[in-house]
Amino acid sequence: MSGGPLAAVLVSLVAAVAIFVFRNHPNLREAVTLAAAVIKFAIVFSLLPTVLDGGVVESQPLELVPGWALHLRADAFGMVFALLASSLWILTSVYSIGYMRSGGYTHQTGYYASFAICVSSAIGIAFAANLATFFIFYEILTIATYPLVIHRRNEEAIAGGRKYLAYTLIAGQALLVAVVWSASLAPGATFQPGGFLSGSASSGTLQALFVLFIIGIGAKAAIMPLHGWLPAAMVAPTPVSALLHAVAVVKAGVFGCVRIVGFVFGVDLIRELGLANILAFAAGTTILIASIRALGEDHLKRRLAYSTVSQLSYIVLGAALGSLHALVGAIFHIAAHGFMKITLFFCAGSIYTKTHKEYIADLRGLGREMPVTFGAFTLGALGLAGMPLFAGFISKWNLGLGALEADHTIYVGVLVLSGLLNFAYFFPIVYTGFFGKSDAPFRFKEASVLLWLPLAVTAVISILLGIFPDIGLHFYELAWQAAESLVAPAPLMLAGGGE
Amino acid sequence: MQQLLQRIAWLPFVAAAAILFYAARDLPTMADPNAPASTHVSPRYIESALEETGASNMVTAVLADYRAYDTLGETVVILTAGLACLLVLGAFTPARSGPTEKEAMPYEFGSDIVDATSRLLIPFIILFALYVVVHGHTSPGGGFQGGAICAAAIILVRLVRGRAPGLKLLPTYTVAIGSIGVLVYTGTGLVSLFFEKNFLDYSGLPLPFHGGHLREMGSLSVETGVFITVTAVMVLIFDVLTMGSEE
Amino acid sequence: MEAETLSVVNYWLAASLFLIGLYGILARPHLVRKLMAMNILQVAVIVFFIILGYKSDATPPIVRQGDETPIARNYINPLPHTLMLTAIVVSVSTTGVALALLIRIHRRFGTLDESELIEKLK
Amino acid sequence: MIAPIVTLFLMMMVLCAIAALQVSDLLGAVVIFGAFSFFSAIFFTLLGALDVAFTEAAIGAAITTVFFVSAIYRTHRKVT
Amino acid sequence: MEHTPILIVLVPLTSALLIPFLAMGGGRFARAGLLFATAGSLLSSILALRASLEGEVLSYHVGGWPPPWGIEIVIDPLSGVMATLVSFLAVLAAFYSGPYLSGWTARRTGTFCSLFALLVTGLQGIVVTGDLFNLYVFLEISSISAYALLSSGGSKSVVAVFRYLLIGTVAASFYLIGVGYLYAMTGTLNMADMAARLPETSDSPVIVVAVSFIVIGLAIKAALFPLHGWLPDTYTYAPGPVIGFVAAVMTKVSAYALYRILFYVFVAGTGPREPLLLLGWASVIAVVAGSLMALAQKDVQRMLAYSSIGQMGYIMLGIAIGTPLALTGALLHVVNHAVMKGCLFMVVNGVQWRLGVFRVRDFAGMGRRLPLTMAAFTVAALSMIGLPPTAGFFSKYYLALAALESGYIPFLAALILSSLLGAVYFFRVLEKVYLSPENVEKTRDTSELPLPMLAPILTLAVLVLLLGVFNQTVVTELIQPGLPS
Repeated sequence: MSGGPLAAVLVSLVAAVAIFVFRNHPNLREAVTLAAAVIKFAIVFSLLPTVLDGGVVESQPLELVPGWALHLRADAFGMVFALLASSLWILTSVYSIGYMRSGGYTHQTGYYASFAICVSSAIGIAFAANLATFFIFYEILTIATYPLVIHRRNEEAIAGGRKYLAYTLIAGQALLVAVVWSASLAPGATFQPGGFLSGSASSGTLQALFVLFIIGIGAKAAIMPLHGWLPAAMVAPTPVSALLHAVAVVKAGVFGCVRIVGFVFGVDLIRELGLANILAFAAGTTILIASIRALGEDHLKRRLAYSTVSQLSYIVLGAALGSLHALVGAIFHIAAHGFMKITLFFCAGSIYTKTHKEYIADLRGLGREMPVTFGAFTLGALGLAGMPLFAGFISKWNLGLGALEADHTIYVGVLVLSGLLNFAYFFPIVYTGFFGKSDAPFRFKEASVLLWLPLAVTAVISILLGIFPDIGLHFYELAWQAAESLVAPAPLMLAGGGE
Repeated sequence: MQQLLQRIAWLPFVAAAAILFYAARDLPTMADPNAPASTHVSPRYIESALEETGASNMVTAVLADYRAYDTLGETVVILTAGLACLLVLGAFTPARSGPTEKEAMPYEFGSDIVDATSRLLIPFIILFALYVVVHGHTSPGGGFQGGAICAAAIILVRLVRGRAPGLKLLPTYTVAIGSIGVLVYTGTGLVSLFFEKNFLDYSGLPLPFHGGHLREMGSLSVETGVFITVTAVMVLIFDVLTMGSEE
Repeated sequence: MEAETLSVVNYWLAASLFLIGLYGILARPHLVRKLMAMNILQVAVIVFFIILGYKSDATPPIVRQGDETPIARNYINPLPHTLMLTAIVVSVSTTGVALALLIRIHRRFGTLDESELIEKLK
Repeated sequence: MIAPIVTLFLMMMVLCAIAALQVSDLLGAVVIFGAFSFFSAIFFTLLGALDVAFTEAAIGAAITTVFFVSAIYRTHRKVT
Repeated sequence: MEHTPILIVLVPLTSALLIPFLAMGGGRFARAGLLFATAGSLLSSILALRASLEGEVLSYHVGGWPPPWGIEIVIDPLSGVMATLVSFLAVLAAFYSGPYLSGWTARRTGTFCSLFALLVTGLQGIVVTGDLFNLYVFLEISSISAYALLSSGGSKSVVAVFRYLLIGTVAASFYLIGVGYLYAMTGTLNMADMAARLPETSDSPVIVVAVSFIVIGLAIKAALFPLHGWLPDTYTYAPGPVIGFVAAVMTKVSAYALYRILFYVFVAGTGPREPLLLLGWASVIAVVAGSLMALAQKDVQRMLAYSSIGQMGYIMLGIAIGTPLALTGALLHVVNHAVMKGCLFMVVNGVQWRLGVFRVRDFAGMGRRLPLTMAAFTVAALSMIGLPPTAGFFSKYYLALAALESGYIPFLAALILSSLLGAVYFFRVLEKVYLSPENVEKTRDTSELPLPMLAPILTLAVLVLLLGVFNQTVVTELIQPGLPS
């Protein structure tokens, strides 16, 4: 079974080659994509029982340079991300096929192949057992995403692509330095719960190192002020935006952030170095400012992009707070946000495919024509705002508890305020959609089934995750497991109902 | 940028000057018989050259035997230069506006006296060249000097009589001759390789001699190679420089 | 004492030759002149090596008739001489190639002056 | 003691070198350059480097000069 | 088999001598001779390398004279690797030059092939020799043949090469003077012998001067900023079949010679490494300046030339830091850079050969016309930027780690900055290649390159990836055995 993680990574790489081979047979090509997605999910899912039992699945380390091994290991935390990426790949593939066909896009082979490589590297990031492996897949992800961002090949796309590359490559170099540095401080640089850097260097060095890490990770995680590329990358086709925002790229960033905080430095060390407060402050600021920026955006996808920036910082905030519940909330939010945000992007994509409308003001009355789409959108939006019974609530609740646990009551306020802002920027969309006056005669014209089915599924899952957080993929349990490995669960004051 | 660079170009110059003058004082005093250069390595050349290589001219002994590999490289440098000139100017066809062949060769004297004198001189010069080669082992001289002199003689012919017509293919043959010279050199070395000695180890040559005498024959053979190459290539370069080869 | 001063003077003169060559290459505008400077530079190196090889009260490195057991003290060091033969040959080879290049340049651009050449290359 | 004579010839070489680089006529410069080679050959002889002197005379003084002259004829002897 | 060390040099040499005769039978024979020359050299290099990896340094005494009296050829793992690298690229370049030469007359082809074989001879001679003066002789062989080959690219190239010739000769003279100083102080020319005798005189300023001269001389040859002046023009106007080889190995061989002399003669002999830091700062400037200049170029070939200057800085940086890790990085980068730069230059010249264009904007839409060629270009470019898992990443990793561990943070910063600049100038081309519409007139033949050109390009591109993935093997099996103990 030890080949599991490796197989999970390789499936989509092989698929990428197959996609290229079948470039002249669209149906075969897309069948390969779907098949690979299903197989990958099956492989990842088959690892789940072991991990739930508290075990890990490791592959044989392949040493690239001394002290720099390619080493895959599926632990609870990695499983959250891997499950998210592989399950969403299936849905996104279905959706992509519908989207690309109805949109009449060119370069589809390159699209599917890059997509497969992206997912491959996302799984690689999830299962990376050490910084070296993490870095390699992180860089592959950077490059593989580039063709997707510039998929439309027009001026705007190329400009967006440049911006994307500028941010991510610079960050990649910072990350490289950080990785090399930590490898020289602690040979092997293997992730371990509680961190491995503690005591290996002076606090000044560690602080500098952490800053490098945050620059490296922060660009993908879109922590302000490193978020600039994300709205610019909205020129990409919608399934790509969905991938960028919900599945792979930004999630790789925040995933990395939690990895760095929890498994490289350790929450205690971060707090000792006085970095936790700074990071939490940055995250809190990002949450609020991005929400406010979202309010000002008229372009639907760009508003969603700022919403992503804001939501991602929940996860960073959780990592920075470093208490048990905060971590649970953060880790669970990786999955929860994935499902909810992808719903929203799918909706935006369906609307665009059907009507070619991109601005919120133009959506008047569309909700009546596309009830499924707008219904799903509403569910996703409510979830992101943190309504009880939705997935977003569970993560927020835990984050709030975590903030109290860590004696940072102010962040509870930030969370509440952000929830309100979420309502403020999502509500107009829903309202315009359902109640705006439309000149066109009313008639039911939902987009093709390949488009609306996936988004309906993800919307339903976001609700299910809110009610039964452990349903199917055991995200909540995994999150607890991961968080408990990072923070000793002993003084469980709030859960214990004590003082 | 270009100007800036040209201004900076003085810096290495001044630096080199400072370093050169500074270091001179710490070099071993000139003519000091106890300087490292005179006490290490070189004594063996002086004291055993005659016995080991059979050459009383130690320079030749070092050149053609102890460090014969260097000399091989040196001969190859010459051949390379010949080929290089050929490649650089070989593709050249006289432009219509360029000088005609007559103008290009203004020193074709055509004077009877010069002609007669040179006719008288040239056999002796060539003879002298051969003498220099053969006697390189006992007196100053050797393949390079002999080759240069021989080349000078042939160049003299060229100068006096102009280049003979119909020698269009000349550079090809000169290059071939030059290659033969180096081939003689390498061949000598390869023969000893064939007889299970190291490359250029003349003691492996299948000749009825022994010890220093055998090695002397070996060096003579390579000196002949050097002579051929130097002669051919010097003439070649001269030809190419004065005419260009028509192609 | 005097021998030492003279020795330093000789080294300095060799160094001057080297520097003159370097100066010519860097500063003289005509390409043929640069080439001559290059030759001077190489001769400077040769001079330097020959000075290194010299020994006072020693004869040129050719075994005298009847001297069956030559002693190192009595003969000038032959090694630098050998090396410099190579250097001379290298220098003439380089010159030959350089002149061939010059002729090509002159064919094409009609000048061998550096500044004019830069002008024409633009 | 030949040392002062050696130094003298070395000085001559330096002078010739400067002259060769400064004289305005190119052919003149080549001739001076030939003289430079000639002086260096004598210099080598004085220092007992007979082979080097021989080679310098044959190759440096004679053949290099011929090369220079023929190249200058092929181009032109413009004054710079 | 005991003679393989000399065969590395002798095979191309003898072939070069025979090629003029072969050419009399036609250009094809000359080309076959060149292939034989390079392949033979490659074969003997591999044999010698294998022998040296078995733990014993092969020392071949030419002429049967033991060093320091005779000349010694040394094959240790380091020179074995270099010789293999040089001859491997030579084989590829020999294949690559085929289509170029097909239009030439037999005589010119013969001259060209002969000089090419002599260039290989010269470089191999430098690589394997254990004697300081012998190195100079072979340096001149390689230089003179390179002058001739590089100047066959048109009238602009002749002017550039003339400057190269002057500067190169100055460099060689600097080197020779340095060797003269060393000889004056030690009386020997053999590297190992000199390393043994240097400690006696290590306090003398003459040694410092000697080192400076040798370093300056070889740094000019290796085009280390600010001594790189000859390189951009020479590379830009150089003819296609030559530049892929010259750009890939020539500067590298000089860097190798510098490394060998510094670490096997001086450091082994006298110890201190601190003066090397000066070289380090020069390299830092080289790395940054080379990348910046590359950024400013409109001509792809010139851009690659400047990028070479920056990359040579990487190698020198490793040499300057001088820890085993840094040297590993430097030597790995020598190999990597040779492979990827060779690939890039071959691609660019292939495009030029096929379509007659060089400027960045002319590369528009090339991804559709020459898909395989451009795929190779992309791989090599990513490697130049230093993205995993390509080869370029790993050498950068070693260098970065070494800079960190030795505490030279500015060096690290320069490496990172240069990677980023590299990303900018390569993506500028890649964007054109893949994203812009084609703008070359339709009449041109726009099919893929012919096989003799395509095969070397693809081989190198695949090698870039292989060197990346299996660099662990390369480092432990080939490079680390060659480090100075």
